[in-house]
Amino acid sequence: MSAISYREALRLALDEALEKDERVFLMGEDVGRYGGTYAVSKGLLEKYGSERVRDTPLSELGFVGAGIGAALGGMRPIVEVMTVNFSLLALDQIVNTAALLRHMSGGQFSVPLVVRMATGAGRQLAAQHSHSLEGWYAHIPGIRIVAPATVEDARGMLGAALADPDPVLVFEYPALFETKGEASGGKVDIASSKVRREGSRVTLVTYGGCLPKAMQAAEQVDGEVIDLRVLRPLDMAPVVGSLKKTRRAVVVDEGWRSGGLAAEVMARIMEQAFYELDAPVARVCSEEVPVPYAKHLEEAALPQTEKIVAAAQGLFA
Amino acid sequence: MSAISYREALRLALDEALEKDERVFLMGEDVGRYGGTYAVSKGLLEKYGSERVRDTPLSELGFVGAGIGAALGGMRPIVEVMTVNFSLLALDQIVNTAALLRHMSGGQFSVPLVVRMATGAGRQLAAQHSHSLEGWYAHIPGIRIVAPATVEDARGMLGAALADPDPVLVFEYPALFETKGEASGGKVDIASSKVRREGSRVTLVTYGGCLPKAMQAAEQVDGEVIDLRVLRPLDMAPVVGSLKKTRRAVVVDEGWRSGGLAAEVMARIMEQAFYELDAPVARVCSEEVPVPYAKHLEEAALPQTEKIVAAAQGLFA
Amino acid sequence: MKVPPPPSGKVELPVALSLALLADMLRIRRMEEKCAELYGEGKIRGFLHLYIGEEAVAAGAMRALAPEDNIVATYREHGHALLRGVSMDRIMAEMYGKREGCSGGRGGSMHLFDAAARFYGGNAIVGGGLPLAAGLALAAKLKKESRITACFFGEGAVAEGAFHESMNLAQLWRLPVAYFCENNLYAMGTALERSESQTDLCAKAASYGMATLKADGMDVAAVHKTAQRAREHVATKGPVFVEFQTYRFRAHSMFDPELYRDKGEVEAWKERGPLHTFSARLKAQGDLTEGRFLELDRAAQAEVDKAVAFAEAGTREPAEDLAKDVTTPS
Amino acid sequence: MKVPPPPSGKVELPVALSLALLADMLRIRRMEEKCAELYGEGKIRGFLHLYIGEEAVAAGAMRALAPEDNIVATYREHGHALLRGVSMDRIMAEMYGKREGCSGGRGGSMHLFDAAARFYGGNAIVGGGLPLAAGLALAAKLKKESRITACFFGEGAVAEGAFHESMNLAQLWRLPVAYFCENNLYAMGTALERSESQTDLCAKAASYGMATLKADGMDVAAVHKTAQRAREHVATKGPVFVEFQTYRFRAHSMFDPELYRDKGEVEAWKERGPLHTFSARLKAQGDLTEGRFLELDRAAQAEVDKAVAFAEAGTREPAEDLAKDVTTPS
Ligand SMILES: Cc1ncc(C[n+]2csc(CCOP(=O)(O)OP(=O)(O)O)c2C)c(N)n1
Ligand SMILES: Cc1ncc(C[n+]2csc(CCOP(=O)(O)OP(=O)(O)O)c2C)c(N)n1
Ligand SMILES: [Mg+2]
Ligand SMILES: [Mg+2]
Repeated sequence: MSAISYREALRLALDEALEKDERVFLMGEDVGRYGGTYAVSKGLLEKYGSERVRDTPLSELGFVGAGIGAALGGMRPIVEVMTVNFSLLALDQIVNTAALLRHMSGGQFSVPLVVRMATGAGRQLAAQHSHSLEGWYAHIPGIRIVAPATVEDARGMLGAALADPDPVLVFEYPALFETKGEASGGKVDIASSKVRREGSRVTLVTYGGCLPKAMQAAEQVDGEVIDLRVLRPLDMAPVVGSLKKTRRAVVVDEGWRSGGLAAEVMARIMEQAFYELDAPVARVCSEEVPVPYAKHLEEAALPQTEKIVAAAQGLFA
Repeated sequence: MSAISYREALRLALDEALEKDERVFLMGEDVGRYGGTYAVSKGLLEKYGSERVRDTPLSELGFVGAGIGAALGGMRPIVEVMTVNFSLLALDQIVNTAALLRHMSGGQFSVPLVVRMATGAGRQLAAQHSHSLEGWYAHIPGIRIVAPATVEDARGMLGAALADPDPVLVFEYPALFETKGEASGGKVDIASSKVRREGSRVTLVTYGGCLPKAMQAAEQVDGEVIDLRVLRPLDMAPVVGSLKKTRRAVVVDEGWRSGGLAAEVMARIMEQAFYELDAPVARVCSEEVPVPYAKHLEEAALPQTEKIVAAAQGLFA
Repeated sequence: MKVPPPPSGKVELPVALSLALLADMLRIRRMEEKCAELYGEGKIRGFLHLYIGEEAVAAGAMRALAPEDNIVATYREHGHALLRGVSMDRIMAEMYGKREGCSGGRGGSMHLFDAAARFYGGNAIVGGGLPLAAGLALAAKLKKESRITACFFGEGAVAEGAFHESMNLAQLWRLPVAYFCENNLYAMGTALERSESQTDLCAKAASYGMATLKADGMDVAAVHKTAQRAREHVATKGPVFVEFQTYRFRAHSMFDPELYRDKGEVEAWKERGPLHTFSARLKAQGDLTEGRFLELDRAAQAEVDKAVAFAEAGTREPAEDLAKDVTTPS
Repeated sequence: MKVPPPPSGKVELPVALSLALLADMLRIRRMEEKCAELYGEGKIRGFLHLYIGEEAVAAGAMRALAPEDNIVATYREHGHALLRGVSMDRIMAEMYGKREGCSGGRGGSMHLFDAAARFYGGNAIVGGGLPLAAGLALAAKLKKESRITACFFGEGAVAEGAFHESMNLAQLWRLPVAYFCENNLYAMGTALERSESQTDLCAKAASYGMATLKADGMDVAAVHKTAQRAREHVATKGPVFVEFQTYRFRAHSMFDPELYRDKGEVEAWKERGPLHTFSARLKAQGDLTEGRFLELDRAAQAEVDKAVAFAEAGTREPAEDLAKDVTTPS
């Protein structure tokens, strides 16, 4: 098995999904002729044709809604919303239809829809193209939120998402697209958090694009790193388990600090592991500013390895 | 000074705002001829005419965006999005334009926009009409979020919002519309949390439609009740102050549990008052289900006085 | 706005069909009159949007559709659900919030659903059903199924971005979907001419290159024929937009003080009422006797009584099962 | 798609104006060529969307507008900002992320702003500027100001709900807004005919009852005259939609491998290039000499050199000031 990139893993996953199940099709802006904004779907149009790799007009609300309808109609659509920034235009369909439909109908209609989107900052794309809102989506009952941070997950989570009878939102991290790693091609679950590095002094809880930063920080502080992987429903067991050992934690999250996913992790720790704590849990999040263009300002706005190290060390002060 | 209803207070505030400043106008679906979905703007069309009390088509994205433009153009628009449920259609304009514009333009353009919307469940309106998403909005830098829970605030917060040079979202609670109280007509701030009831055993932190429930619970548990009032930026000082005395807290929030505003309050307490706590902070939120229609199920889904009492008592178990 | 003259002239339909359409309209009318009453008694709660006055649209359209077709509707969908074959018992139980309801009591008036009838709701977001319908049609097309999708919605939805995006997708991809616009002239209190710069809705639809049809929505025979043509067009050629011109006789919902229109207008439209004008025409041409009418009416009334009894006898889902059906059990 | 013949024939404009328009286009061209180079060197980062090939639209339109008018643009707005009077120095400094930039280095290429020029950005959400423009126009109307609002956007935005809602509001309320659609045939890699069921954009706009105009966007004289008519219409009668038919010569952004169109098509459109065809026509009619052209070009080049120097010499905002301007200081 040789190393491939996160981007290649995503493409492989799409290719396999289209290959395996006739009901699967991919639709979104520029997934076809353009080859995908991030070149993730490059070559798939040629292989599967324009019915199954379907370019859409700029109509996020419309084609996400159409994806829901197609799922209800027996297909297994993978809808790509280019980035989370534009998904705000489709939010009504995601929240008010996809997420609610099964419950509202008394369990009659499941929506086996997969929505993929890129998320995160770090490439100087400025305020309107740098949101990290996956934590926001994690507030909504009825949908599952996954955040592949490794090449293995980038390859495996799509298949698992397609097997889920309910809507799954897959957040992909352009910041990780060049990362290389092994992708076994085996099944991965979309239910559990995972320890990515063992350590004994402090638990670093993170997900997505911040994972490499947390891993680096862990080297310096003997950290145990937990990759949440699935943001809804949250699997806190490894976090609580780790806290029994470390008694201290830092939550690292690229969302804005107030009301980000980190807050939920802290609330759960409060509820489930309060008596394990030797110090209050700290968080390293994005500063509460729209992400600025200038490189040094963007860096200052986002979580960084040094900030994580400092926060971890602060727990011992 | 005689008691008026929360609804009357809202109307009075609109009337005064339109009276006082020519730049102010109200626009939204059915604010005019219909008299407002909740009869809040009844009579204002007749008094101020259809230019200043402007009915809009069903175009949430369009007219919220137009409100932003009108604010930039020197007006002081009050845009009514009938309910938070429909605001999802306008979210892109609120987040990607209103909230970001000032920062993105290097401080050149402030957006003095007020957006009002009704929020909350409790009237058997079922899944698509019962969201409580104000906590969600509180995640976004660049906007202020206010949640009047008293008649005084219902009257006073609009004026304060209009005086703010930046976008303010005002969440109104139909569950409170019949509440009676005094409205002095004096200025109220939109910066601080307030103690609504003193108590010594436990701090109950809440806002909006849950305030009466928390007040009732407080009677039974000797609770100190703090009304957050302003959900962004959060004023934690009274909470931390109260915790010094009570050493225990319950956060009550009608948003869904995971990732709701309650989580943020818990995270802040973790950060700012960890060493004051004699027990982990508890929360009483909505269950993680789309709000069902049937009355008994809806009641089971929402925070209730008994649940608050039980949670408070649980802190001493 | 000038109110057109009442529908008149010979009804060119087989007698059995005419009587069936009349019975359909009566069933909706009697059911909804009862709902209004029950609302007054507090047995039904939440929002309740009555279709009274507009029955000809659902009646005429539904009988033009095939059993395999998909239906998407709005919060004003009691009539559509009923005529699509959701039993009145289950509709009424739903409004009571009982587990025997067609959505298990979770949906209420605005969210009637039925998988067996391919009835996809019951959507309380104006315009929310339009993209969904496009997607259902896309699935049918991809699966080479012969079903079409019929999407009912009010003229208020035409101002929504969802309308625009859906019309374009439907026509661009030649999806087998019929957009049935129930133009009752008002969206809550907002008259069409105060919400659309172009009030000719067919002209709007035609700007997407879509085929359009128009019919008097108070004339069940006209609706039926037009819906048949629409279905034929969709099944063979591509999407279609149909404007049914109708009027609601009641308030928007049970909370509406109706400040925005005057009684005279409502009375004038009542002259065009689908039930009495159609009955009168059938009688005039000898297809209906007063006795037969009363029989149909009694049958409808009996069905209502039975439905109420069913709903009253229904059971409450235990609160412990609250979280059921948020996601699909594995 | 057939490429029309290059713009030709007599330029019916005062010589001074013609030369000014030429100079405007040259300034954009030289500035953007430099930007591409600087991007290669890593001095400019993020997304960079070049306007090269489309300069005639901004040039012709901007000189038809009045100083009091409002401008709303997209992420492909360097040219619009420059010709609206934002100095090249401040534009270049912005792309460098310097505090001397026209958005203080916070916005970058996609978010140029200038209050003094009433230049309202710089919006990277496709269609996002359209409602904003309607609102600016509404404010002007309510305040009885004579200014109009000009909103530039690409044809890709036409599929967005925001387009639909804005067109309807603008026409319904008779707002003083000009919607200037820059139809360059592609939205990233998506050709117009694969995104719109109706590719005649004026027909779409007309379905709102809005007045429409169309011009060859590669002919700066035609653009200018059309924009003048448009402004006149807006100022006196109401909103207008104008389609400028143009083409981008470069990739969508610096990341685009251009798989979706072939070189031949691009080359054919380059024959229609706004700079050389306009220069040639002016020369043919004796309004321009090669010497004068070179002079203008050198001036543009000198402006670019100066702007780069300015940007290079610019300063970095201290990271401690990160949170500045999230809200308005009181
Ligand atoms: C997106 C959205 N905005 C606002 C509302 C509130 N609302 C409910 S029904 C309605 C009027 C809809 O009118 P129309 O589409 O003509 O249908 P009708 O009620 O006349 O059948 C409004 C504004 C809503 N449900 N959804
Ligand atoms: C709402 C939204 N969806 C998607 C994108 C990504 N995107 C940026 S530019 C673009 C194409 C826009 O094409 P067009 O409107 O024709 O303008 P052009 O780039 O051709 O000038 C796309 C899809 C975006 N910025 N905003
Ligand atoms: Mg209507
Ligand atoms: Mg384009």
